[in-house]
Amino acid sequence: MTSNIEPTHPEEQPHSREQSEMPFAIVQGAPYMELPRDLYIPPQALEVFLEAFEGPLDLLLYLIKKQNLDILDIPIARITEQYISYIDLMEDMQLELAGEYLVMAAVLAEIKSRMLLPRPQAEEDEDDPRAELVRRLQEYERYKQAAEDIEALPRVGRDVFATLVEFPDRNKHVEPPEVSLEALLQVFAEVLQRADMYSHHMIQREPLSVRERMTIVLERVNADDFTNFRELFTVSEGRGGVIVALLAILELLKEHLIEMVQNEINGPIYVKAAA
Amino acid sequence: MTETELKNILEAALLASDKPMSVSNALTLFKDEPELPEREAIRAALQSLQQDYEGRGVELVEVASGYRFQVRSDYSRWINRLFDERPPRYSRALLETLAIIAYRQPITRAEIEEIRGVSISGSIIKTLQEREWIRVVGHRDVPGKPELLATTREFLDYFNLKKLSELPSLAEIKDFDQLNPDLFEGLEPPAQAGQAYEAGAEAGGEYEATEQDAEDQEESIEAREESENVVPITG
Amino acid sequence: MTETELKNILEAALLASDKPMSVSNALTLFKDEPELPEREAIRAALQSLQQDYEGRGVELVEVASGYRFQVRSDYSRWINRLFDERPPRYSRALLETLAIIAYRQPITRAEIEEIRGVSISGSIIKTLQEREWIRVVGHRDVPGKPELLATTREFLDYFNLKKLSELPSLAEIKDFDQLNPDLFEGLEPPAQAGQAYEAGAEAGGEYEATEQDAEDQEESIEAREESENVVPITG
Repeated sequence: MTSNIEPTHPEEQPHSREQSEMPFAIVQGAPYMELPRDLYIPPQALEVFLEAFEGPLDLLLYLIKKQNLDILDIPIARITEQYISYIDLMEDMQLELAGEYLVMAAVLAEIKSRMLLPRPQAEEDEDDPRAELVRRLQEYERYKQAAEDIEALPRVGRDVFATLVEFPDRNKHVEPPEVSLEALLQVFAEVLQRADMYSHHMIQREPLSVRERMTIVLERVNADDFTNFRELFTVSEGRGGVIVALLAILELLKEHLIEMVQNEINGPIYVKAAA
Repeated sequence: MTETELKNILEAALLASDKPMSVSNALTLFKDEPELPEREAIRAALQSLQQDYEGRGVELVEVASGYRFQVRSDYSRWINRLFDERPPRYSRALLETLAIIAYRQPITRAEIEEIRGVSISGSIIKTLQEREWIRVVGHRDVPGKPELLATTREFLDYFNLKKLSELPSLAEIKDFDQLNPDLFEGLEPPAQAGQAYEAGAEAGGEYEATEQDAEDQEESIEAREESENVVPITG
Repeated sequence: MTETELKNILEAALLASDKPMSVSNALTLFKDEPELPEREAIRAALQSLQQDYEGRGVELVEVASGYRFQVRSDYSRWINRLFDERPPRYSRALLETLAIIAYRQPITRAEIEEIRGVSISGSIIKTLQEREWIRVVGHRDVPGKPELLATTREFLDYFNLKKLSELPSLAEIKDFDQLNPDLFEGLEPPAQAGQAYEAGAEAGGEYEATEQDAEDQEESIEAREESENVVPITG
């Protein structure tokens, strides 16, 4: 049932490059389009050889194609022995072998032993022990082909060149980030909480209007000239506005941000920013 | 804005841009204008540009993520000489992984490994993601919630494709039922495929498509349908 | 090689190249040809191309190191939109600093640092000043005369406030965790400002987001437009 090809026998003319247009391996810069014709592989090339395969399915496909066998009808015993010879050889060379190769060897051995068992004629099709392996091989082969098809597609930078025209007026201006008031307040709420946690001098709950007025007063006064105290009030703001202004001025005085002078009793009061 | 102006702006934008421009992208050019041009007007202008460039050195083509001007392939031989840098070569492992994702998306890494029969190095997935050719579109609803990978529009752009269904069609899976029972006579060409074996998880389990947008899904369905035309799935 | 071919090759090369091309550069394109085109033929082809592109979106100009296609300056307003970058976001430290200045003005940097519990980088103050949201209104009369910072009218304008006292009170802020929407009822504009913030962030990187589907993009363009009508940006 098997026609085992001895590993050291030269093979018939290999079925040339049916499986791949790509160089099989590159050894010292020289592409190898075919594998060595027999299983004798110089030790230094064996590693390259192993790397040339994308796993056990790839190696199996190679063995099948090389002998022009039909994938649907693999002479399992023969292929198994060839496969195992390769694996043994790689192990003899103490090359690190991916575990998947050994798993496949076991799978093949199992199929081979099941093939040897007698089966009732009727169940032959469904029960062919090779079915799953054949399915996987075909499945792998179609994607291997697809990879080659994709490799052959026109590609940007190799076959397709896009245009890139100069744009001298390009302005590098970047819009400043946008901020929502909500985000600002949210952040502030968290600051307050944090401040509460590790600070005992709480932020005083001063009405904002006083703070704002402090800023306005500071904007009005300067360190060189005196500003009339009266000018810091706007009567039209009413009583509330006047009080806020006064509080702001007192607060600024307290913080030594402004100075106040009155040259004579009941005379005009002047304000200037602290130097 | 006159038609000519619109056309000129689009022409300049397409020629100056380093990526394809969709009609929506084109609209953003006009976002400071009192009124946006109609999408129809933009389409018409693009068509008119396409005609203008017939027989010229470059052509306006549509790829997955929009329109781009590119050197007419008749002339790429000469243009190639402009660039010293050789385009990168990709390993077989990377291309096979990419092919499986392209044709079987969305798919998990474990499913790819099952098809290839070997484990996939993390660097391959990483390279594919860095090139923006693949992305995670969800998680399969199985233990461990593995990531589901799919190709992107950038992948299609890079390979000059408009949609997934433009990929070369997958080879047939031959019918094992037709297998010649005589193991030693099995060299004649296999009969036509009647029934194929179920292609793994192609018809696939459930998955949660968290990010994938509608159009992409449509594309992958198209691709799947096409592959289904070739490979009847039983199962 | 026909004149048209020569012209098309030059057109393709000029459009695909990222640097200007001299007549000598152009000659190298043909170095594998049986015979080189005459320099005169190349010049004539370039001139003819220049004429072809008159009144178009791009123009062929001669600069110091050769010829190049460039976007006609009439259209730079639109083409600039192509390169709009998504505005960066302000750091949390910056927002905190701004909020503290708003509520505690006039205030020195040291005082802000005391409240925040961490030091403030100079770049934050600088950014806020450049944005014209804060300014120096005086100096505190302590050793070192530190600057007193306060918010500006531009700050109020940006956040659509008439005066500072329209900001929620500290007591209200304390409960801000619950994010009581009533808080904003009295402050009509800020709610919209919030919208603008989000819309802006989304619309920002449109041209980058090639995978975003078309409708989304259209919407975000509209959103941005709307937000721009509502919120005057004075930055």
